Amino acid sequence: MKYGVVVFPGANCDHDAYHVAKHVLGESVVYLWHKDHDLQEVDVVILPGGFSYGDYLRSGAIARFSPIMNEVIDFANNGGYVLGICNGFQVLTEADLLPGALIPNTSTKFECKTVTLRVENRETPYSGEYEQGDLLRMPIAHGEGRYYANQETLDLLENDGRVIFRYVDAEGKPTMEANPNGSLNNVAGICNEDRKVLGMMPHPERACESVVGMTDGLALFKSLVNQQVATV
Amino acid sequence: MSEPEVTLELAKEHGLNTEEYERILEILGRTPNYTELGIISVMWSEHCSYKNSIALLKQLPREGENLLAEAGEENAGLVDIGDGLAVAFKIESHNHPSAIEPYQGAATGVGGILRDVFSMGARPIASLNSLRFGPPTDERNRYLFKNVVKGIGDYGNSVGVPTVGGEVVFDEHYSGNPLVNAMTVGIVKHDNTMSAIADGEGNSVIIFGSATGRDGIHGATFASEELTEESEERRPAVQVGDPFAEKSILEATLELCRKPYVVGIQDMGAAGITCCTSEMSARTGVGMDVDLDKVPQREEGMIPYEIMLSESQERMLTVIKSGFEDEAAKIFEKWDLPYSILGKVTDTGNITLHHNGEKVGDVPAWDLVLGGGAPVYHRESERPKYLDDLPQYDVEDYPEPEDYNDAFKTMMSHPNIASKSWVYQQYDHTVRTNTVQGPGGDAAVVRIKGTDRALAISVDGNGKYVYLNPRKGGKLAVAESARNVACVGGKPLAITNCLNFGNPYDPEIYYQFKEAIAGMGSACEIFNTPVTGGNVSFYNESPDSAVYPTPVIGMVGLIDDVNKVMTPYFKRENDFIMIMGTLKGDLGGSTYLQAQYDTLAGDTPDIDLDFEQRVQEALLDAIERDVIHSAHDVSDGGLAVAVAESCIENPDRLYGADIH
Amino acid sequence: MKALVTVHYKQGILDPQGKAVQNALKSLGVDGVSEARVGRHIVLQFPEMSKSDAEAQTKKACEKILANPVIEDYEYEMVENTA
Amino acid sequence: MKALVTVHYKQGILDPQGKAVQNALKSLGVDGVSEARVGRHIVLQFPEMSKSDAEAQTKKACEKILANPVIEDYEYEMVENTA
Repeated sequence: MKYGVVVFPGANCDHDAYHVAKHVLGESVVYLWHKDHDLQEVDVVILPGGFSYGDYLRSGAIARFSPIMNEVIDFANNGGYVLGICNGFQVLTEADLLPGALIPNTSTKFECKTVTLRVENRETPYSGEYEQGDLLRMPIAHGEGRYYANQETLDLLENDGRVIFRYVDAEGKPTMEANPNGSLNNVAGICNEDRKVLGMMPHPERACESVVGMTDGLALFKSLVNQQVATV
Repeated sequence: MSEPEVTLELAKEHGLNTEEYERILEILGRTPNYTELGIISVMWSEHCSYKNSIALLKQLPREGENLLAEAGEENAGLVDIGDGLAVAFKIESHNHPSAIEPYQGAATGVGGILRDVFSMGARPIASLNSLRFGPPTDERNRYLFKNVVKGIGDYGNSVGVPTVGGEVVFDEHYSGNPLVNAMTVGIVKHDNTMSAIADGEGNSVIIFGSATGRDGIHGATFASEELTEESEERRPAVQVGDPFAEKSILEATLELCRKPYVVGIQDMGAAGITCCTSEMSARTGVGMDVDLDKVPQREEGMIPYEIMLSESQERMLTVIKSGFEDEAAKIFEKWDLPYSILGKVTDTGNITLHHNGEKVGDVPAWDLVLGGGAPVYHRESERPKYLDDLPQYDVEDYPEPEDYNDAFKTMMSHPNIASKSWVYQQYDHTVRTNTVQGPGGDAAVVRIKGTDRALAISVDGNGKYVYLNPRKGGKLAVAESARNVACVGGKPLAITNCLNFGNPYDPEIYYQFKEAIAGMGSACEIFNTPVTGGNVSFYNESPDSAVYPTPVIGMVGLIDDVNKVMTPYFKRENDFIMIMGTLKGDLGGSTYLQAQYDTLAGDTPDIDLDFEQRVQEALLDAIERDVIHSAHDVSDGGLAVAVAESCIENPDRLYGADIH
Repeated sequence: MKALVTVHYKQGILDPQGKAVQNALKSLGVDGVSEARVGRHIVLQFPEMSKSDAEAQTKKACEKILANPVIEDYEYEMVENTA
Repeated sequence: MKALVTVHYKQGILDPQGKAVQNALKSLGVDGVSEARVGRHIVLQFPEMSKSDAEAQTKKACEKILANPVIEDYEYEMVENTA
């Protein structure tokens, strides 16, 4: 399985995603430079976290228009796997590959801490290795992570099982206190209709090795591998 | 704008004294023009020349078998850590700009120290900071505190270097004079290290990064003056940071450092182009011929004086072998970075400047720089009178508290002891997936990918102890840093330091400075942690108050096995709790007296450095043999606070402790 | 010719910055403010362009990037350059 | 009565956001923009207040908190509430 990690100027987590794919999962992985137009036949495109283009104006607003995004949008619209993490999720919403928007946290401050997520739907290429309702511990690090969508979109996402991860407390309840940024319905990660495009604010790539104290993110990447995903 | 006529009066306005002005006339053999006066005055300012401190700094131990760069020779210290790798690290202060504009002052402080590290060819892997403010009960102090933290977070998070540790201290002696010290640690393979030199006649001098504006002019001299009403209206001189540009410069610089055609690189900090051109040339005795028309400018009509003194952020100067300019340009274009060839390296030893086709400056590089012709002074020092009438304390005057729980709560809620999570939750401390132990512990631990080792990093200072007894305070600052590194299982390697003091021309302040350095030096000898460089920040005072004399120590230690990192919290019921070292019940200068009785009294606690070294070695041995589950340093607040922290910091559950 | 563009959250979207400003104003003794809303103000300079061309470009900029239609409304005003 | 306050960096101070927007517009085919500057737009509602009182409070708000005098300039406009 071949991963492609997009590098926008200002992206910071491209190294981290590359490290997990190559050294932890042992998969083949390439960097995809934002000025190129070639996705190098990858099976999965990862839009990493960071501050693409300095996140000026709105997070991901400018990255959305970089050359490579044309190919990423076509790739996604033709059933390709695209994983947007943190700033990558923001780019996906700006590119209309996922509905809604990520706006500044209600605390008006940057939030970096470990949160608990609940697996809402394991019937996706990204969550097959989890059990329904699993509680995962993962780090977040963002200033604009509040998920917003109008009521109609929100209902659609909930009813169609497209909310994949939700912020919850230690007992698994989606409370206000467990919500680090004010996201509606404590939404932490959603997918598109065909479940192939996932956007999430928490960082699974920072929770893949015991040496950094968290491993709950590994199963997400393993789910993709075990899908025996290989574009024909 | 016609340039003012250069007189002694104008020289004095630039912070030069009569002797220094006469030296300039002697060196040039003529009166300097306005641009030349500006250049020399900024290079001979305290901030760039260290003229009132270098003589004493040289007494600190600066050699060590694993030091790869002489202290002060390069942009940052460089220490070998085996596996063909080296650690580049340094700490710098941005106190004065942060007092005027806290958000941008702190942000540009982070930007500057990051550039010092990556211009050595090292990939920054961790940042820390040491902050001091007046009490948070005062509205202005809260404004400074809130915006300094946000500035550090916004800049560091955007650039993608994790902020993994640090300290925050509140004391009324820092009201109006906040201390903002930023530290960065980077890793570099030995054969990728880069020096800050110019060499090879005819090679090209290239500037790359953001355009040059009028921001921060007199930044260097401004940092060398007390904050007076008059410095208030210099405010437009505040520098604004662009972390997005910095990230592109970081990646472009690291790519450049791997190319054989790069002679040297230096980042633009205080005094901008002036400092880079003169320091890079003086190190090898060459000269530079520079055309200021080629400098990318952000504002119209800038005169040579402004171009040479501008402290616009996110700019670098590099010397590229002639014929390879296009190769280097490919890298700048890849990262969308403006660049421009300013001129050539010459063998004259002088910096010659041209503007609109005219020669506008010609000054010898060597005479400008620290370690060259810049003045060196041995200031007069005199034991401060306050040391003789310090209130001593008698234990009887402070009866045991009737309600221990009440006293305990007062201690735990004191701003200098209470949790700092409000601060470090605004810093991204997990990016780069190397953080084994983040903020809140004794020291930060960051793994080194590709090896099974890790770095232990801590940053510590204690102004109160140095105020009460400068020499003992200097020893304690280094000892505390080493103890913190040992608590996580790290073997102390080397230190950097940021010396935050008042006005060096006051003999009593200079006594504090001299004694603190002597204390630091003796501790560095014992712990075998040479000083790899750092920063001196004088004039941390304003008309109505002066800061405590505050040396801040940044220490790096090595952990050979990343699976043997120690943490400060209890892990199993019925484990024994043990004290290593002796408890002397010494309340001198303690947080207890300050929190309970709002009193500063007594002398700084004694420290037997040999004994301290043996305690730390025993601790490292215990960690190595897997016989202990946790280790925590007893510092502010003493034993009670240390045990409490060990009980509450385990992320999985709370513990109690039964102490006899 | 220059364009003055203002971008604000749509009605109904919580504006924490606006709330923070409102609370701060109260504590600083500024009275009578029932609501504060914080948005972006963008100035675009079109040195050699007719009003209509500049306006067309401004509209295009707003729709393409300056405002996110999911959460924001925008307004703009074309102004002669006085200086 | 409402106050429309705009806050921008002073002339000569680097505006990284403005620079980024200007580059983005070029790459999006929005032409003719010689310079873009990004600042804040703040709307303060003064439901029961005369124009002069509201203006006095607005001025006080700008000087105390809405603009940072060190690096920013502000302007404001008082507008009748149409709705």
